[in-house]
Amino acid sequence: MKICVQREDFDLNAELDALKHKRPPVGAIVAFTGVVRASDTVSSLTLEHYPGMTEREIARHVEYANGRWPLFGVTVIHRIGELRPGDNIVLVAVAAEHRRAAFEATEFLMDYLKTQVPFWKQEAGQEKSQWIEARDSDEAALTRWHQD
Amino acid sequence: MKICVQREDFDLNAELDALKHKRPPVGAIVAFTGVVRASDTVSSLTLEHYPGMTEREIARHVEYANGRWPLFGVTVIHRIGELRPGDNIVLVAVAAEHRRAAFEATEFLMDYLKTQVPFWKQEAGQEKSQWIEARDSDEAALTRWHQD
Amino acid sequence: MTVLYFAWVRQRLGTGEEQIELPPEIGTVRELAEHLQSRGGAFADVFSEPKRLRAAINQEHAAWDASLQTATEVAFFPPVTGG
Amino acid sequence: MTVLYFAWVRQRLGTGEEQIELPPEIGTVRELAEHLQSRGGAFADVFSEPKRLRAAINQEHAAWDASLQTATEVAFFPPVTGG
Repeated sequence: MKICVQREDFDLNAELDALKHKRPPVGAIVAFTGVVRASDTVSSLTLEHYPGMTEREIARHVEYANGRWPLFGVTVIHRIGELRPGDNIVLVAVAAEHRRAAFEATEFLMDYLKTQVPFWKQEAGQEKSQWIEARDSDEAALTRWHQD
Repeated sequence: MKICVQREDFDLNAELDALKHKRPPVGAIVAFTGVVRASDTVSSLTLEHYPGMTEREIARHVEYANGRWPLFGVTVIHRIGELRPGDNIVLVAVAAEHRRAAFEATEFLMDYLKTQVPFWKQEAGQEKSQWIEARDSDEAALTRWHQD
Repeated sequence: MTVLYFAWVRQRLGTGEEQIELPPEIGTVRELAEHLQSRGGAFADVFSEPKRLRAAINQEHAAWDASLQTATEVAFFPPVTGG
Repeated sequence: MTVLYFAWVRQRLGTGEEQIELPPEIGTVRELAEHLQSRGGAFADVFSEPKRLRAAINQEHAAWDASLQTATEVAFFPPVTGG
């Protein structure tokens, strides 16, 4: 498991290469990339986080995913600081033998990253800044992962 | 939509960059990469296809996905010829405003690529070659996409 | 009409493509397969198990009882294994 | 005990971190929030709407009635918006 909270961008080719060479042999890699949406009214996005808790929370969800699906490798990179439209925000990449486990675990990790891991986004427009509100639909997405 | 059947490898960074700059503004990109599994008994994998039908079939499924989900861009690259363990086989990358549509469309396209698009894999071992058999589980995966 | 063969079908028949003058009594994919099977040898082998084969007409998947009326290109191949 | 504030909570309070000597009658997150609210000013504002806030104890999510018995670090923040 690789977990990074960083200001720098990430290199998808390099991250996938690293996942590919995990044992046992990888056949499928799913990578989710979140991007700052371009907009006429937003000039930048600033990401704040809770150092320490962020990494712990991510690790907790990755460990859970490792127990639930047969995964060979997981990489989570989340950027912080000031980002521009088109910039990468987050990478969740999961390697497995077959695609289904990789798809499910990536979606699971994104759903928990959106709702449980202490990051906050502030949008800066030309005149003022505002904190982005949490979306109810993100919270609702969690129910599909609840097991009996 | 970008559809390529090619011998050359692909560059994930470049493909994601191209998808990012689609309009309307992209917020989520899901990329599936299929990889030749390393194995003690397999030294290479050769991919054969049905030129013409392959591209038509992929385009047909991408068009269907575009009608079913709000997608901003789709890239499908499938390699042919002789590949080695660890080599990339296929990339399906889907850009959308939000993650759910991108995840579903990528999984949909992979499920149809596995079962409908005319590619065939032959494994070469140290002594002999054999054609890979279709997996029943791939065929079964299609049922989740059937609508009433 | 062009008939194409792929993967192990191509390998076992020893050819990937042939031109066929369709006898007038052949109207469906199944009838074409039976006609090819009647040649004997590798063709008899390959077409004796139609369950292991798939077909396409003019580069679109076709059922075994699909009509060949508009067919200019027919292909026989195993279930696909790409992706 | 260390108390941390993030995002608009931090901004409106004008501070991200403070050390608090916990009065003995405060046993839960809710009681700590009420204690902070009683300071008035920006604290009264921010803590008047507990539904808009989340809390963590020792870097783990905590419910509003969680005990502070083992707490060395408590944080208040809005619902998260990362990813």
